[in-house]
Amino acid sequence: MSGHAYDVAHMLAGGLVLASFMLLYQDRMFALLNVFALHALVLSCSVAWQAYIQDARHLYVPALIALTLKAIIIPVALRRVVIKLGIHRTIETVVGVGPTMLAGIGLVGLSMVVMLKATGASIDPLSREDLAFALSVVLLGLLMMVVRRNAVSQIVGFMAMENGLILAATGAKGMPLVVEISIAFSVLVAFIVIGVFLFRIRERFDSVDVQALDSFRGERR
Amino acid sequence: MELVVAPFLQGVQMFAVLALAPLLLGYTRKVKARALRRAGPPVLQPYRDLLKLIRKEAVLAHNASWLFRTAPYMIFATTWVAAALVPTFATGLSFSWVGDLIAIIALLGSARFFLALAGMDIGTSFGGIGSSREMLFASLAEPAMIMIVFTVALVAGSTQLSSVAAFMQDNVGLRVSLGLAAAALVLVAIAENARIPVDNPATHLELTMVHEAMVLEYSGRHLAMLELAAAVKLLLYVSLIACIFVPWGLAPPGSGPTAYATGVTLYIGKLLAGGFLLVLFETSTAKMRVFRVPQFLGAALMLGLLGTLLLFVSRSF
Amino acid sequence: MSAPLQALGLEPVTAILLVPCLSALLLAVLPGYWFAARLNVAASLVTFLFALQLLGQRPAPGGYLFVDDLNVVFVVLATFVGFTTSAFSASYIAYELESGRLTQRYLRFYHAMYQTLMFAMNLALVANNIGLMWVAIELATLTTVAMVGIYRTHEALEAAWKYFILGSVGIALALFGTILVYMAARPVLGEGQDAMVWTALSEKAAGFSPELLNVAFIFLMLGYGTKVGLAPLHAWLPDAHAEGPTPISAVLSGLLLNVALYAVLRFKMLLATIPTAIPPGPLMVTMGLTSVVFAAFMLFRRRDIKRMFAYSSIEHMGIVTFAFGMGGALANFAGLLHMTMHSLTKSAIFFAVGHIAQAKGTQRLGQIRGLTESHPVLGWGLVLGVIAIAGLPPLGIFMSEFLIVSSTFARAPLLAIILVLGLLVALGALMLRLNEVAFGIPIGQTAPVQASYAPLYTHLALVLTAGVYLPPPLVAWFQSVAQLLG
Amino acid sequence: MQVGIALWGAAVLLGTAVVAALLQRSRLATALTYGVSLVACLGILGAACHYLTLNAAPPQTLRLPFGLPWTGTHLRLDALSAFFLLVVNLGGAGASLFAIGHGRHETAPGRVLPFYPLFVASMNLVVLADDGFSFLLAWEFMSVSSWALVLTHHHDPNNRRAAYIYILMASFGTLALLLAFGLLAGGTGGYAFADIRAGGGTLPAVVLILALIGAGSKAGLVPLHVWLPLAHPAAPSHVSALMSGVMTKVAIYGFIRIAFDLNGPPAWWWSVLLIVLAGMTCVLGVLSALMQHDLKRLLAYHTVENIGIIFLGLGLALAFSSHGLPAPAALALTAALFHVLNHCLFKTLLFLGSGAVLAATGERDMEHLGGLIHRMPLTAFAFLTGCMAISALPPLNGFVSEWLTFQAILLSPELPSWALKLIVPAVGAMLALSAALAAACFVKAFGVTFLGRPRTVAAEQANETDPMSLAAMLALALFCLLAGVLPGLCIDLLAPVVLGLTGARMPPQSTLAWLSVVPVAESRSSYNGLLVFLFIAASTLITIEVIHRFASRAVRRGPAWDCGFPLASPSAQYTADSFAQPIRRVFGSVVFLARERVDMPLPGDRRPARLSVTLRDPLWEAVYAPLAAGIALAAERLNHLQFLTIRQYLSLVFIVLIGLLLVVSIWS
Repeated sequence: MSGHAYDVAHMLAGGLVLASFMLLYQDRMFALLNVFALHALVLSCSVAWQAYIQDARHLYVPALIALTLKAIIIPVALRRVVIKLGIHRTIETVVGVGPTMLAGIGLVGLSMVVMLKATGASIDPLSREDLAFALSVVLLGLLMMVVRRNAVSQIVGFMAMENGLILAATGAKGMPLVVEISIAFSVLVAFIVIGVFLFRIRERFDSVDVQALDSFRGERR
Repeated sequence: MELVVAPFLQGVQMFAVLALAPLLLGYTRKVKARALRRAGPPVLQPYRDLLKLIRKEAVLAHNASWLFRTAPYMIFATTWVAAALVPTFATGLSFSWVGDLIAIIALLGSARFFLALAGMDIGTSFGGIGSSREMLFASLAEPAMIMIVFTVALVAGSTQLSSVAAFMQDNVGLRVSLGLAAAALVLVAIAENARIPVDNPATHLELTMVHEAMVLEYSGRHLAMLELAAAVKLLLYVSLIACIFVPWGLAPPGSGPTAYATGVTLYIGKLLAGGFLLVLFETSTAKMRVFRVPQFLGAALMLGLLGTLLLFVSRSF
Repeated sequence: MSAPLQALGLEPVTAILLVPCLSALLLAVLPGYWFAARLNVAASLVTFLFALQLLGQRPAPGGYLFVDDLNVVFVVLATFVGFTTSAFSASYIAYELESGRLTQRYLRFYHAMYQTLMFAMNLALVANNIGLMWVAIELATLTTVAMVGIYRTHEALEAAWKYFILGSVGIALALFGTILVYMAARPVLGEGQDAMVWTALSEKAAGFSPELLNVAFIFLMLGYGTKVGLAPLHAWLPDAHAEGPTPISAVLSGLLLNVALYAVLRFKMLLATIPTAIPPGPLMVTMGLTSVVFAAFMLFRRRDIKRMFAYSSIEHMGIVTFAFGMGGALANFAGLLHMTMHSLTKSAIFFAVGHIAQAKGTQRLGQIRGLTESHPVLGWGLVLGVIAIAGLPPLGIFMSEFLIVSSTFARAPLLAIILVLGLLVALGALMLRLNEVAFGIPIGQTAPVQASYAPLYTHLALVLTAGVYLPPPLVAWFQSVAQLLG
Repeated sequence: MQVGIALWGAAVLLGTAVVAALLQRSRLATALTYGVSLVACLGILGAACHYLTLNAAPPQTLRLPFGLPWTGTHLRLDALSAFFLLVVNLGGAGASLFAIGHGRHETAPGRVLPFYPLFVASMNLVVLADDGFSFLLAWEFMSVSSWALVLTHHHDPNNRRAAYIYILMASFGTLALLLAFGLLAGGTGGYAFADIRAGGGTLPAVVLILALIGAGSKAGLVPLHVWLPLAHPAAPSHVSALMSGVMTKVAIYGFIRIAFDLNGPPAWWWSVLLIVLAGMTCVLGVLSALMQHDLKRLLAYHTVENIGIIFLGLGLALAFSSHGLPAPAALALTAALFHVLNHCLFKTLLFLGSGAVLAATGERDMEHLGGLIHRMPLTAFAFLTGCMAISALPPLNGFVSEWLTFQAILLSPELPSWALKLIVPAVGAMLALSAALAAACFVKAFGVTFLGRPRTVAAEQANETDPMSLAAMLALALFCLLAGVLPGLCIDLLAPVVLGLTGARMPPQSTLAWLSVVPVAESRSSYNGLLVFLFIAASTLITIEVIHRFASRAVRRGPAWDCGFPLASPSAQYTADSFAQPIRRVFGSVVFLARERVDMPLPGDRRPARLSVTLRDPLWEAVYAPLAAGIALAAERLNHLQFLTIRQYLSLVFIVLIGLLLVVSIWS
């Protein structure tokens, strides 16, 4: 394939990793949501680009989903939720931002090592890079879920993780069922956001703070 | 000829022990009295006592059970059988193989078992005291006895008293372990026969008595049986010591009448000597507290065990 | 009754998917408890009968569906337990309705979800495409999440939420693994469909890049292992079992865990065919042993009867994973047997526990005493079940544990000793609770509950039979599968 | 084909269990269940005896399509299993006959009747099994069924605790045996004993230790005996009789089968292990028994003691055969097996007797009994016989086997190894000590329970038990006497068993004059139970006759003399505790850390003086309590993992993932 095609794809994937770092960096709820919207936007671009260079039409669908659902609807919905449920706007962290950043860098390094070591010459360089970036995005998302207390930021972390997966899926040339999978995932996310929050939790609790959620944890002592 | 003589000799042996037992008792009492500068009862007094008791009617407590009535006879019988198995004046009698030394000890154990039960039958507290203490002493005396058996058996290569005696006669040798065994056996004999310092056959001081406490409720012929059994037991132990440690003069099987005659005379001599030594020991010591007795018997047990172990060690050189 | 349906020209494979799917739709719109429950049972029965036909004739593997010796074991087991559970659920839900814990509205939802779950699990089992399998398992997760939260109590919602979050993360990891497998397969099988089809993968596996498959297996093991409930990924399992409706606990323990395990096994087989790759066995053995020992100790402090048996499920899935990790004909056979026996026994236990909880009005162990006296049939059923699950003869689990332990001890004594200690501790905990719950002077409500004992005792009878006598065809079948697993 | 008969017997028993479970409530059930069990036991008994008597009969095998698929269920009847079948069903028949009458006192028949036949059947199957799986299946099923029987009277928390500890220890033992079979069979899964004999397992030493743990925990070998004195008394009396008299023997069988038959050639130090443990077991068992005043618990502790005696014989046999001395090994093994038979007889008898007492008075505590010999003379007679037998008093059977054990000990100088030379006599002393203490203990048991004056109303109004129970007890008593009087026959019966296991046998006895017993040579030692019995009987009768004929036979009843004191109230009699007090002072203060505290009020103070005794079990405190505490602690610590937040659970997953990725990245 032509060089610049590769460069653009590479840049977009790298941009996604960058966006993940920005997610980790945020400490305000709304800012977090904005950055997530950006994250989704970058993803949709990268997916679209993949669709273009692989000229696989069906890949535009996930790009579209990413754009509409993740970049627009969900951030807005979450914003509504935050306002409606009166969740306090700061993000409580377990580990400070600085250490989190360092850990994130470590994770990126790890994923690079693992992936570049694992994928021999058998696979074309683009997918290799893509895979490496995707893995780091996934790990960063997981890290986010681990080091942030609020339910909202956990969900954002989960969705970031899932973006990484979509990136990997689309990066894997000619992988079937990508569309189905991305749809399934969107269902999952929608389930989280709408189902759990507004429909169920709202009936019982005033806050969706995870602390309040798992106050019971099986057998209360 | 053999078929007649052998059972005859066995019978002689059986009735000899029965006849001699009260005599030994009377003899020891006499000697003891003399040693204490008393006149003392005549030597034949025990016979008189037994006859008198036998003629008297037996008085039983209201709640005496069948066990209480049969026990004296069982005790007497077992003791008697045990005594009949110990070679007195001759070895290898026709029924000597019926039981070995361990069996003899066990027979005495049965006698003790019944005695202790009889002590508990009426439900008096004295009986209980007696039985409980008797069993305590027994629980130490019997292992000591078994250890002695081990020592002897390992030296003589047999638990069969006749063979032991024969072996001892032929190859005499002063062995440390045998000495220890002898000492242990003496201690056990004293305890088993309820002599001073373990128990006082002549007292009815409630809290000190053991044997007397168990037979407290007995009277008449039952008491006579028990007394006789006690006497036979004493005789048994003396002749046991004699036949193991001073086996000389025992007539081997199938020897002539002269041998038997010498056997008998020597045997009586041994009895007299044994009784005399016993008295000597008794008069020279004082009765000890009940809870000193376990130490006394523990010493016996230790001696026996030591003897056995020494033997095992020396064997392997 | 399956013959006429056969006449309709339904392939059994499609049938076991179609029947639950349609009945789910039907149940979603059907009002009224009585008919819905009957239909639920009937549908499950039909599915089971079709599954039985798979034993006889195997359709040729298609692009999306296929049936081979391995997954037919799982399918038959799943459909059977699904059927008995639906029978149990009929009487259980009736009581819930009376006691007002469930409303008609949620009931419809419940039945629809039940069949959807059946559909999802069957799909996951017969899927010939790793992507399809992933989708199916995700669907199964979503449905169970919905059902766990159905009581909408504080605890139920919290359990559902925990299950949901952990499950989704697991799913995500599994997906990444799946993608990696595709990447590994693509150079050999070319782009597109083929590179995700089991039959193709297993043929060509030797050519795949081992390093990539290693990484993939890690993600798959963690992803699907979360659903299997292996420690330390187990956290969702106890609460989900404890707070959901008991039929769902039975299905979870009896089926869903197996389905996830099936996925792990498939990928293990894939990896095992490559000599240069890091062998998958040790990882499975480690996680299995960890789960056994961990769950064994966790059993002691339990206060909720359903949560206790949930932990026991963790223990047993650990044993099964351990056995498959050890590999070899004997261990694999034992693993299959153990998995089957555990499904039957554990669901039986949950049948008993469900009615017990209804009869006593509580799930707290401290408030249940002397069941064999107050409710003899249920009580002795529970006693039998616990004896079976504790691995005491003459019930089936004794045989499988005998095989696992003795075959392991000859190969890796240390592992066997750890396993044995774990088993002993678990037995100690279970029997301790059983002593209190089943015996002693009864306390609390002693009113009889109208319960359906048939499913409970059917399972127990099967387990008992298997403990002393395994029919030769079954043995031959399992042995061939064990060979397949390598 | 005797093995077939045995199998059918077991099958009948299993069927009976089902029937009993169905019609548990009806009055008919009791008679039916126990009646059928009795018949089945007698049938198997007959088959076993027949097999043993046609000497050197080839082993009979049978293969059923059950159990482990590719192995199947192998059954085998050889001399060893035939002998143990005899033991099992002798006890089983006795208990069943007893239960026909005793069963109607049962308050919860529904919890006994279904499990009793299962229990008996499983014990038979253990003895018949010829492959590892069926063996362990039957073995553990034996535990489970008896566990259910221990829970019969489950309202009492002590019984529940006993049952719990029992099933735990039993499973521990079973798992040990499981590992042992794993070693014996190897990885290939050749579990049939035939294959094992052919293949010869690996690591025989480990196998032996595992077998010792497994069988020892079932038989009650110190320090694995803790469950036994709790569980045996908790069950209904006829079940206790089976558990103590028979089940422990089945455990012994398991050990013999593995150690002498399946396992590789023995090493000498195994026997050291066995002998030392056996000695400890003897002394500790009998001392603990002396401290009890619960009749059934006392008996249970005596089971521990007798297991020690049996294991001593086995240890000696191992020692001799490991040094290539088959003849002494045969003697030791014969002693052990003979004691197995004897203990089965008299322990069953004694437990049945305690059951009769329990049924008549509702009391197990000796301190509430007394004077029963007047109300229940026949029971008393049978019980007395049992007491004499277990106290190893001639002319009864207990003495013979202990005598043989002593004879085997006396052969130990032939052993070359040093350790054994020193240990064996010491253990011999322990054996003698325990024998003497046993006598003391049974004087206490019989004296306090049956003699003296009744201490409670219950004891005062007791009535003799029903004829069935009496028949059972008297029959067993008769067997005790016969086995003691005709030991030669029993020894010859054992000859094929011993020959099969040690390659040698004791010289044939039944041909000797007067049926006397000569272990090695007549010059060395001999014993003739028959003549001893005849002499004692004859001299007793003659003396009685003579005295009654020629002297007086007059009897007068009067108040007890008691040194002239008026007879105090029955509570002033010697109690069980006071009887044991001297022995407690001598031994207990060391072994049980016994402490006596006397609280003597000052003069003028009216309150009663009090003596309180505290006994502790060092073994429990040293081993079991810390173990339980450790497990509890671990559970407590781990339990925190139930209470983490979702985020923390996620971090667990995260950490595992990262860890594994790191492993892969550094894996070369």
